[in-house]
Amino acid sequence: MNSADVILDVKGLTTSFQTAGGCVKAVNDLSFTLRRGETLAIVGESGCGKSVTSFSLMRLLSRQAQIQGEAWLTGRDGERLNLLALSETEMEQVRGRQLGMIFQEPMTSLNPLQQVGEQIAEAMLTHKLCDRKQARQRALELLTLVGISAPEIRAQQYPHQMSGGMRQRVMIAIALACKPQVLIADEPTTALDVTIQAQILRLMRKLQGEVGMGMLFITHDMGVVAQIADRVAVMYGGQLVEMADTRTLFRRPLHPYTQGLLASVPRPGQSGRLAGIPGQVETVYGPHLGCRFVNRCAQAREVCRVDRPVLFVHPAQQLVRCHFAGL
Amino acid sequence: GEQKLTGAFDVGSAGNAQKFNPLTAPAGFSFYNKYFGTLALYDVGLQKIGGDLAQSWAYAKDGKSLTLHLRQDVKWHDGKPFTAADVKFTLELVKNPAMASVFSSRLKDVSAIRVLDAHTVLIELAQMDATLPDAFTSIMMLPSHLLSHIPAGELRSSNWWKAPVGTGPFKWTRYVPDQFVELAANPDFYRGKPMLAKLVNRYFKDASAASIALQAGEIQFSSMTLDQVRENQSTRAVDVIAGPSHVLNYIGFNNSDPRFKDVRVRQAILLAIDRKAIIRSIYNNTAILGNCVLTLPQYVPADINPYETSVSKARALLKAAGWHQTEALEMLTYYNDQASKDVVTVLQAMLAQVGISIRPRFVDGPTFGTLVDANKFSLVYAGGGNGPDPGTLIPLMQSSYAPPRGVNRMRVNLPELDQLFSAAQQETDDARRTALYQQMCRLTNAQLPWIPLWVGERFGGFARNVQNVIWTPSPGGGRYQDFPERWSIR
Amino acid sequence: MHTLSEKYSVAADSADAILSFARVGITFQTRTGMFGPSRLLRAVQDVSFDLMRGEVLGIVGESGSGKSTLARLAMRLLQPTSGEILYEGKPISTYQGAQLKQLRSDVQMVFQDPNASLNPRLTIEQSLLEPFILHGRGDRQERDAEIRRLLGVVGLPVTVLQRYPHEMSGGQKQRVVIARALALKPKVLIADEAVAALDASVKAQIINLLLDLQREYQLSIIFISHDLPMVQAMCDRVMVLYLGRLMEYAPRSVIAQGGRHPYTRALWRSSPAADPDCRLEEQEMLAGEIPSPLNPPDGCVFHTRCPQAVTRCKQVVPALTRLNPQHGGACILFENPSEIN
Amino acid sequence: MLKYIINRLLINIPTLLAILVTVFVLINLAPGDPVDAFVPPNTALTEQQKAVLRHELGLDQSAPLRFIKWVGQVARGDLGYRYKDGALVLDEITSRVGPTLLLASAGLTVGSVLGIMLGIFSARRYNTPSDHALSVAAYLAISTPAFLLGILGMYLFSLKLGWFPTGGYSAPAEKGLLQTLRYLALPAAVLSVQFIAILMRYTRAGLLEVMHQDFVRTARAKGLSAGAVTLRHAFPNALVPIVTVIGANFGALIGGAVFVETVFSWPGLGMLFLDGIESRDYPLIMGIALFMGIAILLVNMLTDILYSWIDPRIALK
Amino acid sequence: MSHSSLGAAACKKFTSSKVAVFGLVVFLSISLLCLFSRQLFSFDPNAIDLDATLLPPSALHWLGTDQIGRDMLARTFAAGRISLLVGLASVLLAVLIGTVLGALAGYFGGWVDNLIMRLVDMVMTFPPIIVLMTLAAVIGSGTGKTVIVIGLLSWPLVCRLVRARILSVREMEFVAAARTLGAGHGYILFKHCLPNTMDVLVVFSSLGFVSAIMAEAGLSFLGLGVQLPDASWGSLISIAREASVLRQYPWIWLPSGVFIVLTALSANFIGDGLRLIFDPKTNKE
Ligand SMILES: Nc1ncnc2c1ncn2[C@@H]1O[C@H](COP(=O)(O)OP(=O)(O)OP(=O)(O)O)[C@@H](O)[C@H]1O
Ligand SMILES: Nc1ncnc2c1ncn2[C@@H]1O[C@H](COP(=O)(O)OP(=O)(O)OP(=O)(O)O)[C@@H](O)[C@H]1O
Ligand SMILES: [Mg+2]
Ligand SMILES: [Mg+2]
Repeated sequence: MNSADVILDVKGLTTSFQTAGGCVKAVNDLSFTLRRGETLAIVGESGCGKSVTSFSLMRLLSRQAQIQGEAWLTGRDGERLNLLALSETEMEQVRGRQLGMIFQEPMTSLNPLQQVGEQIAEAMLTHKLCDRKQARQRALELLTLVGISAPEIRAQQYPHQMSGGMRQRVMIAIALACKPQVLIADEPTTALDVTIQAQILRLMRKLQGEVGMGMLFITHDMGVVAQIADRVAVMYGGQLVEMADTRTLFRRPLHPYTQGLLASVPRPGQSGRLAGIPGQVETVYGPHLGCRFVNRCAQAREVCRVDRPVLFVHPAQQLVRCHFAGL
Repeated sequence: GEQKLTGAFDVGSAGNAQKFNPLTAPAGFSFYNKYFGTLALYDVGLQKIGGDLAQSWAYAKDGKSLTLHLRQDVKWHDGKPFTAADVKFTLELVKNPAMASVFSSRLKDVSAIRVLDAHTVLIELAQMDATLPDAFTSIMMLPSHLLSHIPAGELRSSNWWKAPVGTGPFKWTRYVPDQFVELAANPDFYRGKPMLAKLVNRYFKDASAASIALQAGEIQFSSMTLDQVRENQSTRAVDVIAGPSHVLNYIGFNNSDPRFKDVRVRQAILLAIDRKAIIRSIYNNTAILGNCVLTLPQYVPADINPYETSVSKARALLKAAGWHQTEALEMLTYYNDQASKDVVTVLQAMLAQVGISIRPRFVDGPTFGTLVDANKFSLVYAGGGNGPDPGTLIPLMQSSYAPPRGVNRMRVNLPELDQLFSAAQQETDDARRTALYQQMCRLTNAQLPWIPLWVGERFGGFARNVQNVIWTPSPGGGRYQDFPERWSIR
Repeated sequence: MHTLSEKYSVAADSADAILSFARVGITFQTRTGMFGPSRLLRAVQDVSFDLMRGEVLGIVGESGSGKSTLARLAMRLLQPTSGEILYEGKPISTYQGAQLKQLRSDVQMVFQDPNASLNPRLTIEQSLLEPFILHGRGDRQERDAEIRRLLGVVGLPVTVLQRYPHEMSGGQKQRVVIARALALKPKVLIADEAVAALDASVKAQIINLLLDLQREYQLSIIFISHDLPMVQAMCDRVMVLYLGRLMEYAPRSVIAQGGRHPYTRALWRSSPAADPDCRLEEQEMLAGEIPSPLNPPDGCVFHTRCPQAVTRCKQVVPALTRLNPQHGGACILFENPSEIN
Repeated sequence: MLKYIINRLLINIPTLLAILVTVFVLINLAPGDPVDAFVPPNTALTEQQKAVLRHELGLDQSAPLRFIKWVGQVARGDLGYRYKDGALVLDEITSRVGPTLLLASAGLTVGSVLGIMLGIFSARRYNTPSDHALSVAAYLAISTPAFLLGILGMYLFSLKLGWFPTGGYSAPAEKGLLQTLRYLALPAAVLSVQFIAILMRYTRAGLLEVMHQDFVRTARAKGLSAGAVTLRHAFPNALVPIVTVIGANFGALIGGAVFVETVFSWPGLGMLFLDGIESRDYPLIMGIALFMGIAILLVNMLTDILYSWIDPRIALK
Repeated sequence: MSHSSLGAAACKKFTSSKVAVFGLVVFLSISLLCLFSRQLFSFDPNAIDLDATLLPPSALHWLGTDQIGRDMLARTFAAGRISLLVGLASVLLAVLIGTVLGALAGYFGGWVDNLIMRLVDMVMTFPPIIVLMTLAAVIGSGTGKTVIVIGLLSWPLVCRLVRARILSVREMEFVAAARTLGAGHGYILFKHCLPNTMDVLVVFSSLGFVSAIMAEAGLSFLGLGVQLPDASWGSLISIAREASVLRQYPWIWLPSGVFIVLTALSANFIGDGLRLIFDPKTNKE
């Protein structure tokens, strides 16, 4: 791995919340790196901490969240910034410009009182990338790029006048407006139909090529993962359970969860019931013994209940957290 | 530079900007007479009436006429001479029902006005009226040559009053509604050119604001409340002039109400009230106790009942009168100042001690008038002008003036009192009139048609740099010789 | 049962239809700026179909093609500007009182965005209790038990009950919304992208659950999704919408083979396969942009992007043609069945 | 839009009429007769004089007739004469409109700007000492009656410092704008103090309400500074109640800020109105009620239009 | 999980805010002191003593005496009873009317909205003085009537505030979701729309509380409001109109002013605490 190429280096990220029911450790000791121009897909069980990871990196969590660890971002001019240690004003410089984010909730994430064109242009104006007129122009271009027709009209519409997929695309346009170094995309295409999705994926890849944008791509769609990701990280219960390059992961998933995940994807022509992973999803509350996945794992044995598995490095840089993966 | 004196000559609810018709206005005379003139004037002590536009007057032997001799050197502000025609015009205007002048009742015995020559007027009377000179101190003379062509009904609220022409020491220059009236010296004034170049009357709705303006030197005069006087005692920012108001505060009751028919009830009420304590603690000793409806010392005989406070006597009297009360009596008042509120509260407490429970009700003037005229009241706490001429009381106490005919709102109906009033009115001899009024005092002291309490003092404050100012605090009384042409600022 | 929509129905036999759309259309007025001109946006135009008892009907289509609008129309959240929607043979606009209440428990919907459809001020428990309270079902214990059962079914721990929506992940919220929609044991479930935010394994679980309900209780489902493989896997029939218009309806078998309508085919081509070795190529994707619904093209709305478009497509709006009782569409290719293939 | 405005204006006509009828009924029910009000309680007028006055004022006619006559007169653009001095009611009102609007808009502008700024400040410092201090200050301000505030201001700025006159008004045309401002300063300040407090509370609450919404997070993710996020995103979403409060107060102030006007001898409509009531001057009261009615209806209409301008989800119907 | 534990959770949330608890404590203590003032203080609040007027605070009269020698401590707290009653009750009334009408108008729109808003227009336009004067004459005096009059005059603002808020809330998706669950209009209004108006209602209530107290003082002249010899905080403050009282005898009016500020402030803090219960996102920050 060429370390000079590393654009985002996350070490031991741990995020916990204080809630009525106690302390929730949503992300637990997560480490990964992201290279220039690379797409790292994060997949995993719903609620395993993917979004919290991205909010932690963006430092957008409310003050009741506690974040630990380090996250080094290589800035545009090569400087290295620890995102988790920056002051709020420094962070403002980073957000949007160096580190963009697409949010999961398209309906509520747009300002209901501002025309969407304005909202896109604002991103560029904030970082003084161009003047107002140019920003407007760029906003129209971006809308076209994300596949919204009649951008002149749409730019003047308000979020409530758009369909879910359109709002999602507006979000994407906002995040892409400043061509950030690193883009965190939290399920950016869930609300999109396949043709637009394909178009958006293509657009993202193009930008990656242009500006060497690194991308953390959070999704549940294994098809999308296969399409866009260079590497895949699989999370379960706040932890990284497997990480490998895309081809390896699809060919030879090591962790039983990954295996189950891939098996759950319906194949063309398949009909009726889907495979799925049986068993009750685990709560992420509190400390735990043993493996997180133990309750749903078909291969679980006694040791899995009592002994916490560690990340195990396989050949070909495949990481896996399972007692039996090496066997 | 030119001397300019600004004052708040009318403050508070009495401040009636815009209503400049002196024949219909209820207040503001002490300013009107800076640009209008009257036939007669009181001296500063409000004891004796002297001449002003009329140099002298004389009643005929039979008392059926009065001859006025006018000054000859008087000119209207437009340069035209002031003559007997103007007097005739003005007095007829007052009598004209269409004018609805508040003074019309004062001239009710005047049957005709004749111009004898340019400066002599003969007033024919249906019967002798000794209070006419007092009325002449209030009626401002108006220029016949400018107004006679306007019908009285129209004249009453004509715009002319907002640019009037008078005979006074100052001329009207301008008026800004609700703000001020500005007068300029009248160089042709018959007593000489005023020292001040300008005299301004500023209108304040709020007495405290006027007081602060006075302290700040924005104005040089303002009438003051007891409270402001008290406050001034600590700062001594201005010179305070104090004097009797000639307004008797009384507890009025509905004389037609059978509950008050028994004089012992009335006496008990008066006995229950510790007036001295009230005067001491609420009025800071600035009020004069009254035991009858008249308070000028010369009219008060020494032998009247002083009604020294005695709760036990009051209780006994009530008991004797068979007083029994079922519900609280409403006590109406149109006063709204803090001192009056305190007074009413104290009255309430004191009357409660003898078993008379009252419920105060504060209303505004029109409401008061409507309620009382409609006979929907039992008690009032009010004030009535009782001087300087006791004739002022006639419309308030003579039985023929009971509503709806007039403002004898308490429905006083004492034939002896009526007789005394008319006797005094027809009596030209001062000593005999005084005796009649003393008689009246005795009568009202015994009968208590009103329950007299006290006559308060009023106050005015002058900036320390004004000179030669003569002012008496009695707005309810007549006009007096204040010689405004001599006022000046140091 | 005789339905109004029979004439236009996409189903062969509408006798057993539970929910029918008869030439439904809706137009929105959109304004640009305070004083801007107001424009008409035809979000749904002339859509007819029948949902059979116990059927899973898939609706796919481009973003903005009116899928959610259709769902909202079915839920009586929007009034159609034309046409009629019938539930159990009776126009839903005429439901009132107790009947309406029944309708509200019979037909349930899972909204596209779970975040927006949960009241942020209510805990998950309060949100889940709502259907029971509203329909006066069960006593406190029964409700509690039922809520716990539902949570188990959608794979959530009971600990989430005390949480607020903002303390949950997207997928968790989505499952809460599904649980809420199932609480009343509806007869019709309209699932608008109901499983989009779930990971594949949970998604499979939920879909299996729905299929079980369908089988056991004759639950009818309208399943709105972008995921063609998924739709094809679980739906009996599929409707394809484009710009608010019906393009094709077909049984699973036809869809599984890629469908007949050029648009359906294009959708298939763009569907990413879960295989990193067969990435989508440029030429496989649909060319051009989706036209604005504010300003739809004349003729066939798809002609601007259709690889098979001919001149006539620009002029004539293709009629809805029925190839066979189960299959039909609006395309000139369908008008002359022999030309197909 | 235009249609809405026209519709709304048309609806306002019967509303206005209803308002006027009610006011008319109320003043006629109120105790106190204009003729009684004409003279002080102890001044004698004979019944004959009163009858003359009543006739002259038209008070001998029945109330409904008087109302109808008044409406007819108004339709011809004539608001009648004041009972008291025969001045044209229209003139009286128009002469006060300037000062009234000047005072109201000065007070409201200063108040809105400062109130909103402080509200934003205290929302951003939610639950800190400075937030609490501002809360205390706000309640102190609204608990202090206008007269007290006015007198205190006068003591300080007129008496002690001598910066501003104690009261009065000077038209700009008369002694220049600067002089007008000197007269305006104190009353406007007193008026705005309470308004600052009120708006500050509403702004703060509104902001707290929206600060945690998802779109605020989006704005932050764009890299907007905390201030810009608040101003450009949170604030507009909190604006509806603020506009409502400003609108309601402006509406009320068009009828005059009675207390402030009284303390500072400001020749506004409020004082005129009070005078009208004290003297039961029906034409004047009705004239001002008409003016206030129109003004408040228009302000309310404007507020409603503003709502839909602020929040496009709110449709004008 | 059960309702009682929900209540307990709300309680916990409330108590987690120090200011809210502080507000509650202050408010309750002032209310209790006022309520039991007659039992607690040896002086009768209305007993006059013309030989002990305007005494400054001393060991005997902790807050001094007024112009007619009444003990200001007893009087201030006795006044508080009336002011608290008038303040709370009239705000409650205004909030009740305003919220109900505003909610109806905002939620249903159409002619309902039109009708209610025209009513609002009307009430906003009525010059309060005239209404008060006439009402006072027609309905007579009394604390209850004062409350009604103040309440009836101040609801339009609440109505507009609530309506405006509900106009946007009703467009939210969770409202649509509730409707599909079979929620009737009433349920949606109460459960989903009205909680969103809490913030403005809290502000209105605490501000309205003060204005009601001050308005009450102004009304006593019209025969409404507190009648002599009783006092209210507003009427005690109004005595400061007298320049000498204002500057030389602050013990007459200042305590009432302080108590008004304190109660309003604590009411506001309580409101803030309530808001915490209603708004999960502002938890403990
Ligand atoms: N503010 C919060 N307070 C408490 N717990 C939280 C909070 N935000 C998130 N969580 C919890 O943290 C865990 C991780 O949530 P996160 O949103 O990161 O999941 P996710 O991986 O993005 O899931 P999905 O794919 O469903 O969106 C979840 O269990 C969630 O309930
Ligand atoms: N309230 C509205 N006002 C104006 N236009 C609207 C409104 N609601 C929806 N639309 C328009 O109607 C069309 C269809 O929207 P709809 O939400 O039904 O799309 P969809 O098929 O659900 O898309 P997606 O898959 O992106 O959610 C879109 O063009 C949208 O802009
Ligand atoms: Mg997520
Ligand atoms: Mg949709």
